[in-house]
Amino acid sequence: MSIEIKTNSVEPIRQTYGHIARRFGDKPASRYQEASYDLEAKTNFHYRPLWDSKHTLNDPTRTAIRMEDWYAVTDPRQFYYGAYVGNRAKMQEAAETSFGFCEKRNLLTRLPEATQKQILRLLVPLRHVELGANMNNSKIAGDVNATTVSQMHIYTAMDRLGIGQYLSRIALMLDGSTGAALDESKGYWIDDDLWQPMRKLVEDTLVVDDWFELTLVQNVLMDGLLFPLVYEKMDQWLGEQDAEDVSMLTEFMRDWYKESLRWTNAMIKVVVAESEANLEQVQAWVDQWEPQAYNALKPLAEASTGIEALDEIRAQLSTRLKKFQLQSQGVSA
Amino acid sequence: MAVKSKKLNLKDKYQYLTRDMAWEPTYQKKKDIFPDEDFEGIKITDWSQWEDPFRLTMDAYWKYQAEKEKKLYAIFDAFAQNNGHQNISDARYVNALKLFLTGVSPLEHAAFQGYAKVGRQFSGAGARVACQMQAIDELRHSQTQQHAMSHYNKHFNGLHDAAYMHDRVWFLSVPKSFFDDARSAGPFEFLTAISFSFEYVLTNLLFVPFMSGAAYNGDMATVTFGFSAQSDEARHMTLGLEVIKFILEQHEDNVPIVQRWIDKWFWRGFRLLSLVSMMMDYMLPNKVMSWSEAWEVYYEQNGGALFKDLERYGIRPPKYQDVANDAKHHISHQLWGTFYQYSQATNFHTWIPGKDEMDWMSEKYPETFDKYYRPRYEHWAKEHAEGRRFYNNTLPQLCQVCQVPTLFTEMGEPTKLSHRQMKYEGERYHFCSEACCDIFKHEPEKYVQAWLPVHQIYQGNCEGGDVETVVQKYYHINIGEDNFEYVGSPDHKRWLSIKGKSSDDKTERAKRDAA
Amino acid sequence: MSQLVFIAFQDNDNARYLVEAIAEDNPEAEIQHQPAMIRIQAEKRLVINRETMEEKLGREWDVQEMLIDVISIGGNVDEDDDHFILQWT
Amino acid sequence: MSVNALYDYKFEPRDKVENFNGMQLLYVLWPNHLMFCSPFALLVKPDMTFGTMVEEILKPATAPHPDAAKADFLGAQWLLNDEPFTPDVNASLKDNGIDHKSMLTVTTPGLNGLAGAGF
Repeated sequence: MSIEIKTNSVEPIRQTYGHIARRFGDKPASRYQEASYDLEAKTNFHYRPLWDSKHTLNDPTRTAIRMEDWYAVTDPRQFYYGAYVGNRAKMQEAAETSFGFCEKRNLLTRLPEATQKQILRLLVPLRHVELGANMNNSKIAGDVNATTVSQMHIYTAMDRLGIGQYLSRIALMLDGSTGAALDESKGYWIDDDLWQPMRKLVEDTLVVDDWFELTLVQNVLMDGLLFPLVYEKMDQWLGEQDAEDVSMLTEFMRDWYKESLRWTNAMIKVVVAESEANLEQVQAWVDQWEPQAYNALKPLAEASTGIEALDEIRAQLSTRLKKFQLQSQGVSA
Repeated sequence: MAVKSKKLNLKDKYQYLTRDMAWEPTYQKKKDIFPDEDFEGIKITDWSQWEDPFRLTMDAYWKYQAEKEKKLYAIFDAFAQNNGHQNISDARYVNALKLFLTGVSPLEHAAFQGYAKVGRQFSGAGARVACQMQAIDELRHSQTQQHAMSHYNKHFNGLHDAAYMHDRVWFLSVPKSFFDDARSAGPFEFLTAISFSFEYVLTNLLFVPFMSGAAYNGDMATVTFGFSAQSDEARHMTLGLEVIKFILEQHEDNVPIVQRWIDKWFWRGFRLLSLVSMMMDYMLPNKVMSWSEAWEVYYEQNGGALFKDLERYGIRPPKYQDVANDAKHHISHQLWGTFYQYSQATNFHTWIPGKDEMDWMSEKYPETFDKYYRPRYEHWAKEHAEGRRFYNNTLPQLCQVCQVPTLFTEMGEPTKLSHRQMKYEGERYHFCSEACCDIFKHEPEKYVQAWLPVHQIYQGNCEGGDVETVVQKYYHINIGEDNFEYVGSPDHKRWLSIKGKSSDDKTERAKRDAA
Repeated sequence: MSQLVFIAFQDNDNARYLVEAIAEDNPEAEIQHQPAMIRIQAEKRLVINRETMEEKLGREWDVQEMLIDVISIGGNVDEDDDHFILQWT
Repeated sequence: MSVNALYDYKFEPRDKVENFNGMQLLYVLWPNHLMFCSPFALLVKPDMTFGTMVEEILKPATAPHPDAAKADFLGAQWLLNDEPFTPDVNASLKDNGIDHKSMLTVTTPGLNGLAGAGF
């Protein structure tokens, strides 16, 4: 018996796509690489958009930030779609267990009325902030022209919708799924003085046109103060009000925020390191928006954790930004 | 908390979990937050009438999509590990994948960008969320297609630079301009174009019979991504139908605007799919269903039922539908003949169909194949056998709108080209049909900008004046590897070697040439 | 003119139960087997009932689970906790 | 009709004659010879004579067709932009009234392609 080994037909004639090989050499590429680099159209666009007199489709000048190559901004998590949904499916499974546990044991409805009201007033209205974040990230995903960057933003857009849905479910748990608690909570968002600076800030971000400015404001400055304040400091504070079970229902948000720091940090780092002009532009935006984010959260901190907690977080944000040569008004900084 | 009132049903609960998160802004003007919503003339009086097309919250979305992805990647891994490319019906089949990766996959990415954009443009939160979900799905398709083809790219030519080619290669300006047209339009037109006309009315023709054909040709990787993508498509199609009904119900003034968009986008989609017609009839060595049969089932039958349903809104079937229905007997053959003669400038190979295939076409196209198309192949096969493989050495005239060469014939007159021309502001423009000319007349300011590849070559914008330089340098098509006739190509030789036949197997070649 | 609704599934194990359930609840539906897929069409209306599926599967079944195996549909969709309906009005 | 946009939407046509470096585009259709799938798109000098165009461009382009050897293009029936047209063989294209992106249709009586299929 002879064994015929047809090496010439089994051996690959190339290891990866040309556009990947031009960046990384012709060697086996990761799924992240093949899914993320140079997929979007770059040139020879046929028609100018009817809705924008200044730019072409996929126009890199939709932001004031200039990069030699936007693909220098990558995702440290290496999320392509499959990796992303796989990761989130695991997170949602854990969240589902917590929600099921809470519901079965009536852990929220057993809380004193006053505490329930605090949850509806101080925590649940954040679902509206999440919807704003969802809109902003969808806009960014539509405006960015490098897939490594745009995909991180569409994942974030969907995450924010999901977080808004988890917050809404807390209210549905409180009112036995009638929607009454959500109506009450939305009333606070619309009318309560406590929320007006935040609502104004969210509405102000919805008219920001420069997508990089928007990702900085939304995903770095606002989130950088809001998530630690609400899901760490306020979480502890709620625990002190005997509402520590709420903590189970916001675990997703804590895990999510910790993870999101990885890509937001990586993005800011690369962008400001690119040029002096970028650094200056980002610094100008930090100067403009960071105090607004701080002021928008003040009433919430005052009504719950106390202002010191917010100041402490502000200092942490300042330390974080300092690593990228950016200055902000941290209290202790 | 005292709970008295009734529990929410699924629909209302979903509403609370999506659009109830929105609010009426007071610190910024609504007009400034949603500046793109009005200019198209579509009147929306009440966004709360929006019927959510599917009620998938993010937790369920992550769960189901992760399950789909797990299955899909398990098959990709198995396919690569087992060198699945060796088990396909014939290497000619891979040419369909080359066209798919360069022509279709970049559109999935464009759809991702387009839906992310409209996912922000509407003031109705229900519509925004539905669009965003489609945006991320489209990103999925763009990426899974790269992964599905990754293994083929290692073993065959022509798959190596899809997005780069999509921006430049002459025939790829057909799909590129189609999506550029939709993305440069306003949000309502975009949805009518892509969600309704393309996804609902036409994509079945691409994804259902063609993917079934992939299975029939032993390509498990493609059929799996195709069907897995199409499972998202079922949601997208639901969105497509809901959006049309919603716009039509909102205001009677919307009806004529939507009708014109349906006319335009049906036609543009039909022209785009002419590429798919030849993939089905010519590039699947094992054939499942002819293009004309697929057209009958997925357009005439399903589209017929759909447009009957829309009658109550005052919508009629697309203008020039009769021309498209008549063309089902011709376009796959006309397109294949075109690509056959321009194979020197494509990233895939062409060939003369074998005798069995021609007999199959005679059976499927009894009125047209033997009369009009078989003689072409017999003539070209003879020329090839005598050492004169036919290539057209001039460049073709392109339609100003669809950008396909002006190759189509008049309805009922299969030997007469259906060319049209007109003058606009002193410039001459040429079209493949009355329908494309109509589209131009409605929005001439848009179509005068078309980046027509043939004209761009002649203007000297493609790195060279001769076809060879353009093809090699500007298109990244490797001459002698990716292009020209299939018989004798490196792909062909490799395939023969995989199958244990010598590459100068005269019988194989003679058999084909005799056809 | 006839107005057909249709649904197509990947030809896999899940689909067998779906097809069985559909055949039972829609006796007039036509079931076509094509390479790697199963296509079902019916005049005007086609329904998938959760209850029938749960009987076939012997477990709880969420209507949205169907999304994993469906390839394509034609018709207006009406979906709630208990069924998935395709219809032309 | 005119485009509906958010602003005054007006852009230059991409294929104006100025963009062709002194040359112009010419399309030629030979009806009933669908072996050539569509009209030829040719880049020509406006001051090239009509006869030169036929000899140096049209004849080589049509050469692969068996009818080409038999075709008397100069004695054939011509249309210019769908209107009857009698070319002056010795005059330039420009002087023949053939402007940028014009289309010539040349019918060669008795030559109707192969197999009775207009091919």
